[in-house]
Amino acid sequence: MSALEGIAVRVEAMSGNVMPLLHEIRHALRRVAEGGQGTTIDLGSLPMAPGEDKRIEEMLGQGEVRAELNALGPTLVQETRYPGVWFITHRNTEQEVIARFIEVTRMPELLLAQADDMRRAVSELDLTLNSGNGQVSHDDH
Amino acid sequence: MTLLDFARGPALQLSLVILIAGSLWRLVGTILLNARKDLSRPRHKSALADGMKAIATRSLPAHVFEKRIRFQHFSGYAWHIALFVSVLFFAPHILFFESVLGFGWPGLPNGIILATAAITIAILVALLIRRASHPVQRLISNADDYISIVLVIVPLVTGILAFAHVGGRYETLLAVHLLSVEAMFVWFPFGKLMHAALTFPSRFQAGSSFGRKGVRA
Amino acid sequence: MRKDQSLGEYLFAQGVSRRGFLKFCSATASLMALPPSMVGRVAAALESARRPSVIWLSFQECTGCTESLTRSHAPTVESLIFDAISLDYHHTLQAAAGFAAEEAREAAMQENSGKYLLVVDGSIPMGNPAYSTFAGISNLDMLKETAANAAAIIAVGTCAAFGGIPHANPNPTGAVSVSDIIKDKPIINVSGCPPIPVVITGVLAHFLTFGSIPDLDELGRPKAFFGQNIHDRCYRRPFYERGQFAKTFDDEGARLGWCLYELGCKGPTTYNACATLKWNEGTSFPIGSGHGCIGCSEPDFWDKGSFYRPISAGLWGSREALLGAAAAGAAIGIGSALAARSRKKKAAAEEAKSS
Amino acid sequence: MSTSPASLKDFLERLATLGKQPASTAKLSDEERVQRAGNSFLRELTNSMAVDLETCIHCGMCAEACHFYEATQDERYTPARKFDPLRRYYRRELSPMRWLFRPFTRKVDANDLREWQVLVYDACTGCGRCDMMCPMGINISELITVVRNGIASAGLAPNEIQALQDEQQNRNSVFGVEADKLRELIGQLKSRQIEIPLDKAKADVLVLTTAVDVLLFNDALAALAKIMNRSGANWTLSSAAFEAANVGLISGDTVAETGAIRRIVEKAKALGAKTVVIAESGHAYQALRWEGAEDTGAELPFEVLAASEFMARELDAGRLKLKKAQNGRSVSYHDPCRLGRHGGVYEEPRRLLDAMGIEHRETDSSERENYCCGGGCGEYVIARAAPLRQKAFEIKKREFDKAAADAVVTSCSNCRVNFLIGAENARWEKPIESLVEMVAANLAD
Repeated sequence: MSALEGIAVRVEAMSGNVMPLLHEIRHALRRVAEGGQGTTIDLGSLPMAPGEDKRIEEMLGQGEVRAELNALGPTLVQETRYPGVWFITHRNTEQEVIARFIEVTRMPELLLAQADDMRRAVSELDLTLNSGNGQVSHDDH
Repeated sequence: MTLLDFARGPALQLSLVILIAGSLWRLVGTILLNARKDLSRPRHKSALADGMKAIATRSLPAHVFEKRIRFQHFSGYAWHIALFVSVLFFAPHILFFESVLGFGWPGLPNGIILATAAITIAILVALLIRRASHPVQRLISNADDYISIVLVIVPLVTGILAFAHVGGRYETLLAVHLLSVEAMFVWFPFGKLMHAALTFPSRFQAGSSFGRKGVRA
Repeated sequence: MRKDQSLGEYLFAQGVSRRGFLKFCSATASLMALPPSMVGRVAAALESARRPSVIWLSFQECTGCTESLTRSHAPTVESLIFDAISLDYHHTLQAAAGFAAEEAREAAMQENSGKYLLVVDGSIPMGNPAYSTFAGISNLDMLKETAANAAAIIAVGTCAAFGGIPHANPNPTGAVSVSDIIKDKPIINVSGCPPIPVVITGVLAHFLTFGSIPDLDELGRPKAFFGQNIHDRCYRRPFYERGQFAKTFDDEGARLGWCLYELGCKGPTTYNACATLKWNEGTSFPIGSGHGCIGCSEPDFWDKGSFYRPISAGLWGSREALLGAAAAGAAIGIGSALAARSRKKKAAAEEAKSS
Repeated sequence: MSTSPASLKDFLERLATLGKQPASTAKLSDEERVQRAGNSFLRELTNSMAVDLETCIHCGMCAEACHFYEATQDERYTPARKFDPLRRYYRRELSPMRWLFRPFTRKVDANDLREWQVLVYDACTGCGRCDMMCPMGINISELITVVRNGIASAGLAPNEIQALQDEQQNRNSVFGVEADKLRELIGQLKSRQIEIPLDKAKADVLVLTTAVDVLLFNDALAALAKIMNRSGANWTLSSAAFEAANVGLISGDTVAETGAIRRIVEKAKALGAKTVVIAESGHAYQALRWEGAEDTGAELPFEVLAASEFMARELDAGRLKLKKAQNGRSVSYHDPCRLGRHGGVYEEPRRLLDAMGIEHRETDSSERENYCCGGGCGEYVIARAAPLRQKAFEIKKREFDKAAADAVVTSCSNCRVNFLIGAENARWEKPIESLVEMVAANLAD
């Protein structure tokens, strides 16, 4: 990027998508605050002028929560300065960005433990416990 | 060949050939008819200057007549000026002229062009309705009058649609716009649109023939 | 991955968590340009999706399309998609060659008859069959034979989709597109020179996910990627609306990033996803780099005049023709006036005689 | 001061008999009529008319300039429609695109000619007011004149006009005024101490009068004689060519028109006249001044002056001295269309009024935009057109009333006749006077 920035191309104006996006976020947030459905926005589907995505990130800022998960490469879940608005960046194992979303919700689905994973965890725990010294009786009601 | 390629290529070429050949045919064939020989002593010997002057003055408000023709006169000014602005100062049009003429000129912002085109359409539609309903105009109108006005309105409408990308794909709209302009080109030499060229000799004649009698045309 | 495994089983067997699978699905949905609300459906479909066999044929091509694909975001979701298919024949990528390779193709065709996907890049010469052959088999024969039992065909690149550069005037090899030859199979055209790699994988993902071909436009291209033109999604569009145009590649307007319409940008008549998906891992696309779109995903883009000729400019040869028209018009005018004059003269003479 | 009601009554009776005389060319088949009209169109069309015919955009604005349309709001009177037969003939036969236009242009038939007779004779005085307003600069009145000429060639001019033309062509008189009648009048005037030289062998100035002056406006002739004498010019009237009126120009018969002009030209040549002065008659001025050379095919060997032009010139040269008018009346000068718009004589009449210290109040429309009297170009002899004429006169009346001058003055006997008839019908009291008489009354001693 630094090499590109060396070229004297300045972008005078934005594509015009930034303001509508912020408005959409505001509407979505109000809906969630009133107990309604959350919203996910795929940033890959919006035409962006060079530097505009950065601008959006700056405007949304950073909030209290920052979570990183590691599944098929790292994913960063960053709460913005507006609680309930989350910035999600998926990367692959090579650290390249593969998708970016803005989620407006109490808690991004991805951070919740998944029922499947929990069931698998239970069986793993069972296995651990059963294959141990066997002293602990297990009553599974 | 897509519709747009057809519109930009052979259709454009053919329509321009018809436009130019037809216009010269009509203009030259008219002017070369026998001329009246003026033998009476002129009061003013300024036929050339008087003729040129009339070309300009017949575009001015018409003195005592004006109050009876104000609507037609000013709507005429308005739509002609708005049409010329839309045609001559829209950036893509200038590129077109550049491709034909070999030179271009600065354009106006699209917002202005959109407004002038909309004004032109509105006035032309009003004039079309007037032509169909005003007793004088209805009586003296023929098919040419209606065809010509429609052929001017249609390119404006298709132009706005193409600009705003409404009602179809851009290349289809652009092709339809070009084809509608080409239809107008083709019609031009045969119908009354020719007045765009003929009005100059016609006014000149009025200016010089009245001028030699000492009358300001 | 075993062929009888579903994709879900395969991924979980690889130790991918449900969270990871969800991440994979949302990235895939994004890839297919599906709205995020579709992630649930994608997940359900992918979990049980079976691994299809893919045969990739390359005809008159430059390998740019394959390069575009293989050099894109290496190991990524796309690579997972590729893991999820069985690429049984791709003569550029496979180790086998010659008759051995052809045997692999024939085996795959037999084993998956009616179910395999055929991917084609390059155009097919209809002139001399010897212009392009594999193991003595002409492109035309191979295409017909392979297409016969395919479930669907993906024509990758403008050459396969519309004839492309080989088809350009004067088209010495008589190059045609896949759809010019094959009429009885669903064909998905993924045009572009080259196509955007994620569009190729997006189409594969769609097939994998839904087992069907996506919605296509009238040129057979998936609407999800080709539904809108570059111009409509271009970040420089506001400059067009305001009539601010770069006039040369080094003027102030160019430096300010103004619209490139006057420099011949074909964005308004070109349907592709460049303006949103972009290239080089989403870094930029031609207009972003200051060059107009050349319209490479449209049929006959080589034959539409200079890349630098504005769309609104006419596409025609000669100003001489107009001069000729002027001369002809004037000549007819003179002729008609002379005829009219002689008619007047004759009438006057007759009148003089009779009176 | 000039016209007795009795002589006007007598004159109107002469007019009334005109329409009852059989017209000379009544027995033509429709094919012959169409053929003749076509030949006339063919002969007269010039390139400038062609340009005009090609240029008309049917905007209809000309209707708003036409007093007959304004007075009736009848759309048939739209000037551009009045030349429609010519337009159609031209498009079928002479237009550069005639081969393309012919299938889409209806042929002119005899019924068209009959229909248009009413439009171009009854409802058009050829005043040319529409010429001044056409945004395309089309010379509409010229085109309508060609239509008239075609209709006249087809033997379809209105009876009254045809009769007048027959008379001038066959007997060289108008309204029955022959040389004897003129001699009689000259004798009467002599008794009033007004000398009118008749048939001098040589003269510098040939003066033309009109039948209307001889019959109706004797004082105008007397006034002109007084002025001529005062100016000291070597002038004469000629019994062989005293008539300025040109019925051929009015009817549309160009042969008759040229014949009348030729008689004058021959006489002037014989006299060695350098100047021909025309009594107060608009169409006579137009015929000799602006058509004479063209019709006879050679530049005229003399100059042609309207009475007002002659008077203004003598005033400038100091040969004519005017005193200030004593009665303090104001006037509105009416520009006769064929002296003004079609002739270019605006300035001289006003200069004369100024010289007499007479306040002149312009009507809203004047000079090049002036409204026609309503009965010019022979329109006032057509009996059936009287109601239409009266409606058009109402426009004039409105204009004069608005200008609120004490009297109307003009310099055309036809305009005066028409105003007198209109005023009588409308019981309008405004005096309608002659410029020549006004000047003669204010000659300084």
